[in-house]
Amino acid sequence: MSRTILLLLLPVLAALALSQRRRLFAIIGMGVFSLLLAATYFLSHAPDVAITEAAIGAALVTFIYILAIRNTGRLVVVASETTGLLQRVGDGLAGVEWEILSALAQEMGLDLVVQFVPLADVECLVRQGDADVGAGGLVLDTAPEGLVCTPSHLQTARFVVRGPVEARNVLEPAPFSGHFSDLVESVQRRDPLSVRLDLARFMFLSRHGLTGYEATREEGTAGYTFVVSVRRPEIHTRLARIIQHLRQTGALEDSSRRHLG
Amino acid sequence: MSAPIGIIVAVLLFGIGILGLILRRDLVIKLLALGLINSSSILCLVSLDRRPDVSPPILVPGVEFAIVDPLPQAMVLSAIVINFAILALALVFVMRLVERYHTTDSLRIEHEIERDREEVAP
Amino acid sequence: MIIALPLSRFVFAGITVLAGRWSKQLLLAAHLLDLGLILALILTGATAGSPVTLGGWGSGIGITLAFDDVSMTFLLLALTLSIAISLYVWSDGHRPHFYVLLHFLIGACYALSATQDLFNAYILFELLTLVSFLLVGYERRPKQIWASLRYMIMSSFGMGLFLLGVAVVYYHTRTLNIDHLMAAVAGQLDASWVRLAAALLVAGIAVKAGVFTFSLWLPDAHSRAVPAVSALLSGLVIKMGVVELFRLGDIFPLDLVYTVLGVTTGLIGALYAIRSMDLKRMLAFSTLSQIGYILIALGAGSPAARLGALDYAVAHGLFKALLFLAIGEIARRVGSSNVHRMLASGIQVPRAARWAILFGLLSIVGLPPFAGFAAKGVIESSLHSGLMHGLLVVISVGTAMSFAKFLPLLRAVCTSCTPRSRTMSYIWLSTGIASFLPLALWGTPATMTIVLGQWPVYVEALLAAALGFGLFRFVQGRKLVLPSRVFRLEEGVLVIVAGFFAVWLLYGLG
Amino acid sequence: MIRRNARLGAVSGVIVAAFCCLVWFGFELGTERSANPSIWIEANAPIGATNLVSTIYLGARLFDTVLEVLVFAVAVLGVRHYLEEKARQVSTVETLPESHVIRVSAHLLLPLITLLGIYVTVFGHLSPGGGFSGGVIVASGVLLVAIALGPHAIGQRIPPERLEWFEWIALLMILAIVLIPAVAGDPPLSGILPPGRFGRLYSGGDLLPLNLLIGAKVFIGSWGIIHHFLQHRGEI
Repeated sequence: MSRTILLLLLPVLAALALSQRRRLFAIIGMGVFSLLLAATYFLSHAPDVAITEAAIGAALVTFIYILAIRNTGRLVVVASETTGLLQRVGDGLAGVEWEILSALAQEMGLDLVVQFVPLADVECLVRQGDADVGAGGLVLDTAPEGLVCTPSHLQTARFVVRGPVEARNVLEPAPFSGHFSDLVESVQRRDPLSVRLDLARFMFLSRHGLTGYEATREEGTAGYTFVVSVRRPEIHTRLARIIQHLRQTGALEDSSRRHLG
Repeated sequence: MSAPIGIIVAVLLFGIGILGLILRRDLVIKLLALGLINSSSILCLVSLDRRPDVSPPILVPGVEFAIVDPLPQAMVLSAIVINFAILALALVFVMRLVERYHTTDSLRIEHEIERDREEVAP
Repeated sequence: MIIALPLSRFVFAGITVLAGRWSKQLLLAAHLLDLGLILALILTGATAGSPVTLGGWGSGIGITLAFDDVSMTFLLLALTLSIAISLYVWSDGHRPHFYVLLHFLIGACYALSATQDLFNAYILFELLTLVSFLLVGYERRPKQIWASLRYMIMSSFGMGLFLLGVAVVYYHTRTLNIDHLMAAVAGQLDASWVRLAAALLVAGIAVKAGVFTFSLWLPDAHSRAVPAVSALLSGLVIKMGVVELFRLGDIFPLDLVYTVLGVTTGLIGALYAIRSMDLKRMLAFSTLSQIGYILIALGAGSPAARLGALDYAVAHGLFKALLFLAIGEIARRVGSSNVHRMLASGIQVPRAARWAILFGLLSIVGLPPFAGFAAKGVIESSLHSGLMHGLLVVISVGTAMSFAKFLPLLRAVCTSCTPRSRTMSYIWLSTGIASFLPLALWGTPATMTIVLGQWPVYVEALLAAALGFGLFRFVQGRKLVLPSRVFRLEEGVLVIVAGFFAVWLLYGLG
Repeated sequence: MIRRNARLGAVSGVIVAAFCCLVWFGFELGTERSANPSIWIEANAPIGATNLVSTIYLGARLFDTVLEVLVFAVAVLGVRHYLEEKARQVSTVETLPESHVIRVSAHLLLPLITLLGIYVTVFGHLSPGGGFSGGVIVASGVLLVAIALGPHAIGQRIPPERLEWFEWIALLMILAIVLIPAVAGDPPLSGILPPGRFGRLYSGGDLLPLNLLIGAKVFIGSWGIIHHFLQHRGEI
């Protein structure tokens, strides 16, 4: 009888454990599952299996998982690598946005994990909840549905890069999406392209041989922002406050001077 | 003893494991689902003997009684250990992948690897 | 006696861990010992056919090992390949770790080719695949590790299916011994539990055996590993799954299943092989199509066809290992295994490697008088349905097409030379390929002589090769797009379950 | 591309449901062949162990067990090989504040768990348990203490690197016990020690030594794995 109850409990527990979003909860759930499984074995007249399952499946496996994963919470940032704002420097990272985000992570007591993805993927990753913050030179006029933009932390302008001149392409300029490194390479290969860029990327490109391409600056100014999912208002408020604070203390200006020149 | 329930539940757990293995993209949770699959087939093996009122396969000198079939239990011991071995190795592999790609999302690791220009020979 | 083969290998592995300095000498000693043991087994012939039960327990209680034609074939294949590989890596200065894994791998293959017990087969498969994971990721490069992890997840899932099948079998027959199973199942072949058990077991094994839609992990794992490891995996480890398919074929009536799986594997594998320009990847895909050959022969069900399947398994083991080794060496020199980059970089193909590629090429497209030709001849002459025969010809044309890429390599300049030990291993394998025909004649005179008497076989082989090489000129420019999404992890698992359904349905039809 | 597709979810849900139904109805739970353990009792009679499972595990299917131990050894080898080169970095294990209570309780706990493990190992052929679970129990006890006192303290007291040697010695001894009968002319994998009195501690032929060896080997192996994971804590 009790065996039957245990058996009926097992699938529920397994389904619950595997549908957890935080890995720690899933692991603990599976640990409890193995414990119940061991009890079931004991009630099915299999004491040897019960002991082994309890020692290995419940104890050792769970220990190893918990040792392997990072138990502290993580602030996951997805970004498209942007020189000056958020870029790899050796093993570490640097940039204006890096300083803002690390301040945020420090305040929230989480460790910061930055994952570089194509610019096009940033929004949907944040929307799906795979990441907490989207960054990396985002210039948005209106917040996409499901997301909120933080107040812009840096002024920028939009540029349109067309060319090369000999390839007279009159394509409609597309907003830049994808990995910045690919763009840099295609410029160095002098592929024909027509793309709308932000200030930081444009500056980097113009420093690395934009000759032969025609660059026009668009009217009006815009600002870099972070995007946060609507479901995470607390991150948005903290981020806004930090940006406010940094601007007041002037830390923002000199960091942008350091990184963007 | 209601062994068929054990088998039915084991198959159900197997199905749940497959779903987790396919639908969760976090590698750690994929491994958890894999462990669930293996332990479900183990549960199936253990609950194969459905005769009523049997007792564990521990003999008592000079006493006769019906015992449960010991062979599946002996086999299952090996299977549990093997699953543990595979799990430990898989976790180490995931560690090495995370060290390079900073993510445990299977899809994104595949994309990263497609982009990763790595020569055949070092 | 036969049990001493794997166990001695394991002992050598243990000693290698403790005394890493002498790992090469230990390898040599292990080979000599194995050679002696196998010779003793063959000469005494006492155990031939009759299964031995370990530990002197009853055959229903203990684990039984058999020493029949199948196990003997694969024992010899394992020994040959292990010698070739150890010659190849002799001068590479690998760490003891590598040799330990090599010992474990070969020992597991010995035991697996002889075991008669389903659960023992399960454990041996786990040991084998665990070692192969470590070997695939030997250099710890992320691509290798990812390929290895996918291999691990999929094969572990397949083993879960296999274990479920074992549970079904044991629930209804209370035995795991294959001979006893044959007796128990014989009466009720169309019972639904037999159908289910057959489907589960075959699906579980097919993941290992490189059958298409089951082993989508294979191309990456085989193409990203070190050359020696690729050769072992493609030549030997895959064949262990084939061994188990042989055994299952003895228990259940799986002819239709094997035939259909074989045809799909052969055709799809050939398609992908034609398309891929990365040579190692292409070799991996062609492994799939060759497994298709073996399965078709198994499906034919006649003793002659079974013999052909055995021959082809051995032949493929030899020449695929040879090709992987040679191409791997060239790829190491060039730094890429893409054929265009190889030719662009004006490579210097070592003379030995070029001869090796020539031998492997002639053999894999089935030209006389090499190994591939003889085995294909036996298979094709033993097929009675014209359709199957035609399909085989189509597959071999596809093989020839995909291997037309190799022809430029043969014209490349060759100045640089290769370490003597590698040359030795090439020579060893090439001798195997060349002397395959006489050996097979000696082993199975009747069929072989019949086959070799028929002139159509020769004409067919030549025509297929010529047609393939010619057709490749046409398709060369064109780009045919094949789905690559199925190779992802999620879809891969899903596809395995779908394949299980397919096997189940086919069993019902057959 | 990154986007989760609902179609995959629906398809896999349907397929898995179909799979479960297929297995349920294909299993034919009604018509099984009833088990007959008496053959095991007869097989056990000359050996004289009371735990039939261990009789099978270390007797009739000894080959499986040897292979399983080998699998475990290979896993340990692999973990070491894949984590060794990074072991130089200082481990980021934050030890708990070593309050007096924790240290004392850890020191009390370790002997108790060790005793339990050794009991499970030694009496494996009489009562439930065996070498494998015994070794793992001891290893997890050591892990508890390592987490309480910090891994370095234990790591210096029980250095896995030095134990590795003993691990493989034990493995070789197991293989020797398996192989000796073949040398002596008996069928291989048959026992070498004479069976003792039914139910006594010294009974079951070489079940006891095998259990001890396996226990030692498994303890060392799993402690090695745990040690490596402690050094690379929280990397995923």
